[in-house]
Amino acid sequence: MPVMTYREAIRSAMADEMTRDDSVIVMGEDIGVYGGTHLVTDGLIDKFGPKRVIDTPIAEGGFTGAAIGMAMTGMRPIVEMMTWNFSFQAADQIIQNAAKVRYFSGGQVTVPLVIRGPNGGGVQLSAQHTHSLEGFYGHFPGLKVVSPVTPADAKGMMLASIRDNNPVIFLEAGALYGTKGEVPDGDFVVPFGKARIAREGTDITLIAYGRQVNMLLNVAEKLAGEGISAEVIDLRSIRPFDEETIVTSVRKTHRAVVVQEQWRWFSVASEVAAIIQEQAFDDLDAPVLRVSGAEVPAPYARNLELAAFPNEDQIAAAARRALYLEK
Amino acid sequence: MPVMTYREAIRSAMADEMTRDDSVIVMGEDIGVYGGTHLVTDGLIDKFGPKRVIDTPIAEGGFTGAAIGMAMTGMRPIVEMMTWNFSFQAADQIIQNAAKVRYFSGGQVTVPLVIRGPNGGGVQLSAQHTHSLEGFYGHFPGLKVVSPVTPADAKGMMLASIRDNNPVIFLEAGALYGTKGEVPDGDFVVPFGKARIAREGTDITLIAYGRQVNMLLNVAEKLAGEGISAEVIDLRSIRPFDEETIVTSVRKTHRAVVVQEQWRWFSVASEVAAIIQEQAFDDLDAPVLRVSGAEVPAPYARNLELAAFPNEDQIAAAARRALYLEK
Amino acid sequence: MATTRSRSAKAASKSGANDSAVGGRHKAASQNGLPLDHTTLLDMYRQMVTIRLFEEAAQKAFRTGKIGGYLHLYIGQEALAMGFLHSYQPGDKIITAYRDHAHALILGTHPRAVMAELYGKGTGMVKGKGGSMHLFDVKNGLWGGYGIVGGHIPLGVGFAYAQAYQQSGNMTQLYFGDGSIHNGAFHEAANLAGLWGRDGMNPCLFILENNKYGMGTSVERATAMTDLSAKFDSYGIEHEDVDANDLIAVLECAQRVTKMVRETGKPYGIEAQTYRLSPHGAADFLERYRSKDEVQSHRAHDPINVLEARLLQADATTEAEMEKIRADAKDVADDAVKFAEESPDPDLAELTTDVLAD
Amino acid sequence: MATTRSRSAKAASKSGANDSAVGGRHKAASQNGLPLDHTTLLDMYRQMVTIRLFEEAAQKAFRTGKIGGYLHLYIGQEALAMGFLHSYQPGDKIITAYRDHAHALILGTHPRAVMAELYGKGTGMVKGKGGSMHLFDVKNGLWGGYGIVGGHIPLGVGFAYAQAYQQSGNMTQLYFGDGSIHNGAFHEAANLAGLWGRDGMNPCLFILENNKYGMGTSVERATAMTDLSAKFDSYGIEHEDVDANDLIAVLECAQRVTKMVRETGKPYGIEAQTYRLSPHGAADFLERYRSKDEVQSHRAHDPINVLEARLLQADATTEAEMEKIRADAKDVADDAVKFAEESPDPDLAELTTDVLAD
Ligand SMILES: Cc1ncc(C[n+]2csc(CCOP(=O)(O)OP(=O)(O)O)c2C)c(N)n1
Ligand SMILES: Cc1ncc(C[n+]2csc(CCOP(=O)(O)OP(=O)(O)O)c2C)c(N)n1
Ligand SMILES: [Mg+2]
Ligand SMILES: [Mg+2]
Repeated sequence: MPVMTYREAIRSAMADEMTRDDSVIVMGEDIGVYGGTHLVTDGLIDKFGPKRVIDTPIAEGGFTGAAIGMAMTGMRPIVEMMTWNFSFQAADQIIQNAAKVRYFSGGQVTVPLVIRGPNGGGVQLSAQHTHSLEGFYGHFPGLKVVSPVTPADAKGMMLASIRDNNPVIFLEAGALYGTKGEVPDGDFVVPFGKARIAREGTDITLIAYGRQVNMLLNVAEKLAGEGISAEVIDLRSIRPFDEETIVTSVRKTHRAVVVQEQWRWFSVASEVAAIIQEQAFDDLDAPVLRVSGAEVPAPYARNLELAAFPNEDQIAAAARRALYLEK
Repeated sequence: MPVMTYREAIRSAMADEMTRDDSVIVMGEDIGVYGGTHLVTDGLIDKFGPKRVIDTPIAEGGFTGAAIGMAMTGMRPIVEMMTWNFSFQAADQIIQNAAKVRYFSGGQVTVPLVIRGPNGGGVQLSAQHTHSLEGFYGHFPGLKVVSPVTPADAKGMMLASIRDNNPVIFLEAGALYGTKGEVPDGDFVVPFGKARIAREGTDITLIAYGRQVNMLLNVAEKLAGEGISAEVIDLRSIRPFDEETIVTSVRKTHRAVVVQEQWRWFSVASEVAAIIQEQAFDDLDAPVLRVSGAEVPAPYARNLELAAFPNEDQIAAAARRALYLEK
Repeated sequence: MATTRSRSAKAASKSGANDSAVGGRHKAASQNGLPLDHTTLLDMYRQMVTIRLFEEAAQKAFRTGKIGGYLHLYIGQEALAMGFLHSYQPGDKIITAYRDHAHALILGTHPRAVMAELYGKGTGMVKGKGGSMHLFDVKNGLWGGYGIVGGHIPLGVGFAYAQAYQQSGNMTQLYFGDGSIHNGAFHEAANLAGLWGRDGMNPCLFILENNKYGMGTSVERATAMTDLSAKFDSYGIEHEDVDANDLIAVLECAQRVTKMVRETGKPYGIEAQTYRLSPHGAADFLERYRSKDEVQSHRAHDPINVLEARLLQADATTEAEMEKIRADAKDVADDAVKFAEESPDPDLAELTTDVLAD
Repeated sequence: MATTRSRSAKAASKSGANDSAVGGRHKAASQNGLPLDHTTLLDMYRQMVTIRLFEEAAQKAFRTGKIGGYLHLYIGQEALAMGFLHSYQPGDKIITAYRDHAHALILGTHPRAVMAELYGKGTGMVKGKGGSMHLFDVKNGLWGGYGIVGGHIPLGVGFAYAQAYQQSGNMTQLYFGDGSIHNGAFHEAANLAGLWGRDGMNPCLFILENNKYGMGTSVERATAMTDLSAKFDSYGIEHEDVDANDLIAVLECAQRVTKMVRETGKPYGIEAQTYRLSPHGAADFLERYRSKDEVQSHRAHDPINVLEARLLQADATTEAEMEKIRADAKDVADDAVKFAEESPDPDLAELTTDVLAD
């Protein structure tokens, strides 16, 4: 299998689909001539020209709305949010139009739209440029929300996203664009709504998505050294959500820790805890614990930023607490 | 104690504070000459003039941003969102500026701002005009989010909101503007972060906020007839959140049902369930159950809308399920 | 032409160039100074009267609680949509805000299906799911019906991009209110349209329905620069005004500018001057923001009256014929009401359909 | 005056009316055609050079990983902020986007506190919490430093409303980039400013920093209507252009228009023509969107060079004196770097402070 970076995996999925299907286009700020701020779209304009690789002015609401219009009328646009932080300016379009127009038109229209870009923090961009918006967008029926962490998933889920007939919020792990991994050749679709067991284990279930999955794998390794067998689940897809995989795992391990970079209140981790206690109540030997970002806007200083995000020590400590090995 | 409608209670709090403090102003669409779409601001322009009661163009982002600027520089604006549905256009301002500017200025500025307006559905406004945004805004540190249901709380919490030195998201129960209740005279502040036990009980804890609280009271009455003693908690304040009151109650009753009009995923009910299982794990005799809105954009037709929102039968059934009296 | 004021020099010369085309049709149609033959015009009269009576019936149903939610009437503005939609061609896309009954009826949705939607019945054009604000009839070219001020404007620009991309020869008519021009969505979308139009990639006709108020806020109280169509200048979009209470003026303008938009792939802006005779919504009782006198003074320009006068003057019809048309229209409205009242509620299973596509 | 082009007739007549005031000061200052005395101008020269060297030092620190996140330099634009901020008066409020180092330094924040902020140190002007994009020094009039394009524009309009409401006699200088004018936030805020300004309730000077690019997108690729300041026309806001690479032109313009804004309570728009000589951000390595030649051609108009030539021509300084100034500026930059490097990280307890006020 070829080895690709996370960035290349996304790009190759887009290029493949653009080659296959004329109605697929990409648009966003500086994705063409500039090559994309994170170079995810690099080279596409040379291959597909400016009518299919559209550089836009800085008007997230306007161009996202236009893309929704295109999607309703026969095209399959892929919108780059230069970073998801800017999507608040497009929230009205995403939530009020993309998510709902199918419903309030009585099913007369479809919105095959992908909105993609880097999400999450870790590179000192401070308060306005650091958000993890899985729960924020995942709240709304009519949207799909995914968050791949491996290059293989990035490619397979991007292919699935482009082919989906619904608006997909594609949250990329911005800090991982350069990470490499094996990616199956050719047409390789990772369906939504299926979590991935990234590591099997029997004593405790560790659950995350995005770049926190990598931390969980490190933690699991460390815990293995302490004689604790941790199962690691990568949610991959936030909406639709794979309740079964996590509940099955917890029925086996009887304990769970959910980790996320986003803030705790009304978040993905809240939901995961709620689901587990609802569906595996009698199997739980300890409360589902959560490790989330600090309840502060993201700070700039490196030491503060590190303190604002979950770290491996915190996660390991939470796992031990769930096992009653630590207070 | 005087009897007032929910609408009058809010208006009287605003008028009192405007009389007391010149820096308090109100602004929004058609709040002056028109009197306010829901007449909440009716009469204020006659009393305080157009420099303090500012009719704005339809530009939620622009005028909310301007209000944030005013709040940073010595004024205490109260912004009316004609309905909270329109606040998606102001999401960037609310989340990126109001919630965070204090932090990213290193504490150099404060934002004493209230944004208020009707929230929630129930009057057939369909998909774009029906949202319950407690969890949506409650996710963000730097904001306070409240949702009063009685006229007394509406007044007391509005007074608290105006005097607060932070941005407050004041979510009014739009369907209840005309409901009446006793409201204490004079300076009557209801502090944030304190839930209200609306009815005491011993067998199960029913938790909600906003108009669902009234449904819980009806359900509790009905359950009483079945020999079940339900405690009803009105959260009132979503951020800050009163964990203690709910945990204390569940330690007593050992069971809980959370009800909300908003969608289930990544919501207030998710968090409440997560908190209870975290903090009262050993006291719980059943999973915390949730009753939420249907996972669909709000439909227009009356029968569909009724089916989309929690109803008393569903809530009662959930309570019985939590008591293992029903499957 | 007197009623159509061209603002930019370029637009003026273009309009001159197209006069003959319109004139050509005109001559073929009638010798009475009207741009279309009498039959066609009388049919439009019939449609406008039908819309009026349909909406009056809807208002009554709203007041008696049979229609819920919001209900925004087009009363006083009928000639606007009538005139522009006469230039509709199959494949064109029409998009507007929540004041959308007229657009649906003119495009050919059956009045029964419209009224049933207002009633929230399963036989409604969007199965009772959208209500008055969300009328869609995609087969007939109506792509909605949107409730958030400004929010639909970018969608229309996207439609037009797709039409150009698909080399369809079609165009989009994008209707929006005077209140929505102050919303950022207009600005961002118009700028995109102008930009894309430079390469012929945006056959979008922006039709600003200036009915003088955004809810209770007059144009003068919403902006310091009240020449609204001049705002298109910021985006390199040519534009003109039209007296939209005069169907004849609208028809002339629409034929000319839609041809131009189709041919060039460039957007064009219209400020259509009209007046909302009805309250903002059917629940806007107080109307403190305008005087009864003001409303009364505008009744003189009620587009239906204006058209009646035009037709009579041109000997295109008679009082008796018009009376018959009104009676027929009343029947249509009554029939729609009856159908709506007798229709079943949506099936409860519809609650969860149409959320996601397969 | 030649470098300041008035667009609207009204603005032109106003500018005539104010010439004498500027001229008056000018005469008192020097007989060499410069609007201020030599000492003052030389001090501005010193400041501009200091900003330049300070930023070059910051760029070096960024490239060696000592500064994280984003770093946007003002290189090539120094005369712009220098000229307008010379008209700053205590109580005025300054707000800008993320390209904000110059504004902070000119307003009087100590270079050490600025550099320490870029380094994310506890001694930084916002305690290391904001970084380069979020410089605040409220005591000196700097109300931020914002990272979301367009997002800060409405705030500035709010500041100005408050200033008028409080009858402070103060005004706001609101800086924003050419890229941000296409954002809805500009449109909504400018419309509010025009509207409120009608009643004297918006002493806001909109200063469009047209450095020709929004990241990699030139003005021409962002809009079909590239006469950016004409976009103020949509809001009833008068405006003019200024050659912002020429400090003298900026000073003249700034003195005149700030006086006008203060006196009228009305907003005013400036399109300040400049050029970004540095990359968009310190991490913009490729710069595929412009040629080296293009950048080179603009170096001829580097505002520091332009000012040097002006000063030499007016015999206001000597090569030797300028050399000394550059050396001193270098010391200031070095000292700031040293201070930043030696400063402690923020206390970890700072993580959770400043989220909410009491
Ligand atoms: C973003 C947003 N803000 C506020 C509203 C409430 N609202 C509905 S219609 C309306 C007035 C719109 O006026 P205009 O655009 O002139 O259209 P008209 O009603 O006159 O046809 C307002 C403020 C809304 N629907 N969306
Ligand atoms: C809403 C939003 N979209 C995108 C960005 C990313 N971004 C940062 S700076 C920039 C270019 C802004 O250009 P301009 O306004 O001309 O300012 P300049 O950088 O030239 O000073 C962009 C696109 C952002 N910060 N905010
Ligand atoms: Mg209007
Ligand atoms: Mg720029």
